Amino acid sequence: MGADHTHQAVPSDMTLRVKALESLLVEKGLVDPAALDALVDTYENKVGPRNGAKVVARAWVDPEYKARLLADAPAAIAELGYRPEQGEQMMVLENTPEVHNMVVCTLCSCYPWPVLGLPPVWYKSAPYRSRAVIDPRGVLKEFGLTLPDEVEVRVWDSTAEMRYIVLPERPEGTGGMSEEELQTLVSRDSMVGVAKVDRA
Amino acid sequence: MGADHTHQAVPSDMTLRVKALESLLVEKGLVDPAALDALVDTYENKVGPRNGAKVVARAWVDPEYKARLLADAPAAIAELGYRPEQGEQMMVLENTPEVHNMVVCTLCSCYPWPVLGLPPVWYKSAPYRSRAVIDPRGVLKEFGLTLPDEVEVRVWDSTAEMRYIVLPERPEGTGGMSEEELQTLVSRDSMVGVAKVDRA
Amino acid sequence: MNGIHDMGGMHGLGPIEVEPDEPVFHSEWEAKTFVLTRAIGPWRKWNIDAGRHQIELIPPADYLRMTYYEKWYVRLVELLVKTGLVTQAEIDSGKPEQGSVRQTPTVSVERVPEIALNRFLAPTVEPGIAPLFGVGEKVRARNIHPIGHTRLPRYARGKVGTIVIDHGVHPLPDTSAHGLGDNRQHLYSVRFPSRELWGEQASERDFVYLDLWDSYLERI
Amino acid sequence: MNGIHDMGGMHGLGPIEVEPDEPVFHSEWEAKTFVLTRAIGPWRKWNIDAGRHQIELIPPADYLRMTYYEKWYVRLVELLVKTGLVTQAEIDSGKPEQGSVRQTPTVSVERVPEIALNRFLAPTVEPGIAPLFGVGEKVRARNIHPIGHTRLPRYARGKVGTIVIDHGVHPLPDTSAHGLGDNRQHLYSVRFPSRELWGEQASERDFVYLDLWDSYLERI
Repeated sequence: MGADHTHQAVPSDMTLRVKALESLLVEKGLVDPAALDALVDTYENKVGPRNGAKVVARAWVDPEYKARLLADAPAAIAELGYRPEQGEQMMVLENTPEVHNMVVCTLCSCYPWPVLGLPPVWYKSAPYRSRAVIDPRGVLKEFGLTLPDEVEVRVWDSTAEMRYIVLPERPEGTGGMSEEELQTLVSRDSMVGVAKVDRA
Repeated sequence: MGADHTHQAVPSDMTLRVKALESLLVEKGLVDPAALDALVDTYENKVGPRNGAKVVARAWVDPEYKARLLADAPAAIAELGYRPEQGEQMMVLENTPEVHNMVVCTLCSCYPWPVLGLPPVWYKSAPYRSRAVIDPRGVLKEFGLTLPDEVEVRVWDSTAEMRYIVLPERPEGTGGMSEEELQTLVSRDSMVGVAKVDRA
Repeated sequence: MNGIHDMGGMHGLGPIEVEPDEPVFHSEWEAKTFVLTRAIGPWRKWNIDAGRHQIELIPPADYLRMTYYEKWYVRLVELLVKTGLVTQAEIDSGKPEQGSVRQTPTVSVERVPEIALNRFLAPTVEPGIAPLFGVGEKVRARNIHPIGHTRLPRYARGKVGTIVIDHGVHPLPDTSAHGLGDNRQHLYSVRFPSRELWGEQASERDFVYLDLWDSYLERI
Repeated sequence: MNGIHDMGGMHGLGPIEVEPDEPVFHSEWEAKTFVLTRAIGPWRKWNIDAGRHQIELIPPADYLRMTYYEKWYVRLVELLVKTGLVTQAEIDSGKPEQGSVRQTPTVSVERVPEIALNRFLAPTVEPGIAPLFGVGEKVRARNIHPIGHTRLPRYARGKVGTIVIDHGVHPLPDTSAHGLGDNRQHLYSVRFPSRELWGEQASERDFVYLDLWDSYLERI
């Protein structure tokens, strides 16, 4: 009986409810339907983890860019054309063989939209939010990443308007790859810090 | 949308499910139907706050009984015929003009069955369990009891097999009442510590 | 476990709703769920701590939604199956499996007065088990977060209180619930100032008393 | 508030379920709920803190049961009505009330790139506001339990950490969410050993970093 209820279906009337709300807000002149469409297009197609992957790949191939990125993430991200005014509250956390960073928001679901897009359901879910701070290594294992005991784990709980993105380690054996090839290796999960980047 | 769901109806099939379980357990010889009926009768008719009220009234009229009750509740309660083997884990907490005691079980719903019967729904509810320890005076106000600031409030969270019953203050102006009359004044809530006893 | 059941100090759970002249049971199925659980207890297939823990394992959304006796029903079914008194197939079909041997109930009508309120508690006096702390001593509740059963609420962990009563020797729920032994030890009533628990917003004349075992406490 | 949203450190909430190739939105209504909220934001009737708090006010059983965008829908409706942008009668009927004046949307297509990711945050540099603590300083997170909005999680209260970064000046959510002023003050990244937070069961090589305001901290 208990477990049956954990994944309750969304009320079938959400579609109708939201349509009704949308038409009311349009009719009252509070929102512009064309702007709504443009907003959907923005979040579906213009932001997403590909933005972050470009930042990471650049940092891998350009040590001076990496230094700027770690010192002032908003400015360095703006160099690649991503909105500087968003980045101003952003920090990049470098993973190394000695230190592994991961990001969570226990109180809600804060996430670096400009560089990663909207967060996946698991990031917003109660299981991840509750466990990342008390059992980070257990959580990482569920993502397939077992860290050696001697690695320091840093969990960043996004309690304010600071947004964190992880700069994963560049995998070995990728010396001959171009910046564009490297971009394709960088997964969303590696920039949240629940995965490493593998050589393709 | 939110609030609609707080008091969801009990699944209509609970009646059928429990009937099915009962007949299975009877058929397997694990329980005896006559014993089940006798158990229901016990909890509905033989235990309840009237037991506790008798203890309280006796303590009010008999200072020596009260002294025994506060020193060794199980033995003193047994004097009135309530099962001593239950009382052995019981303590009586005396309310005075200076000290007000109240009882909760934040982790589940522990309650002194032998003297108070089964607990009411509010005692087992999340609102009471969550708030009694962090805002006891606010909870008491919801029950209609506003305590002067200078009164010390003691909240007993029943985390183990110790069961607590409050000995409320005897109301003024009851000097001429008999022990039997006094019993009728003693409410369940006064023995949980969320009410005082009023003169009828 | 840091479950939803450990709700002392939570906000937002709504007003306290008192039902006037509330009956002991609101329906036949509530009464039956309750007494079935009581009548199965003397089979001694699980103890009080394991029973409590089983309710804590109900997923939090369900825990908050379900009524009290719905939770008891879920617990009873889960424990009957887990301990082998009943099979899942029997729960599903409502019928004993072929070849299952009919038992003799442990609780007869005659035994009802004896078992109705009896939780089969161990004696609390055991001179061989010495207390680790004394009445009047200041102690800190340990900062533990076991994934199994515990009766040390989160709101008291790391907080300092004073031992006011030694309740004698009791089984430790943390082991008892998991079949890891009674681990009997002294249990104390520990008095915590509400300001220690909740900070300056609390009245300096409020105190919370918790019953805590030796294993939950440390010297300051 | 000590609400269910403050779930860091809880057990029993189930496994982490990852959906392969998850779409940005799972349905049209999710997308619309999200962009309606974004398009209403620039009316500036509520700020980010009030928006977060409104979700925290969803009763805990519903909070756990609802999907992410169901909560956004509930929040949007509640805040539209609370701030008077829409009346409850309009929500119920789906039609503007007689005599209501038609507005001009604040967000046009042209403004979408500008507002899409903009949360209208105040500047973080304000030389007139001095930090109360310095980088490298050990601090204790205060033991507070406000019934209103706060961004100091329960699991860190009373615990000792080290300030590692001064993030400049930020509005305090505790006042900002309730229309009680920005109360701008320094925000710090504070590093807590996991053993300080969770006791000896934690790895001594694990650390949790929280962003905490001056008002959340006290000197040791």
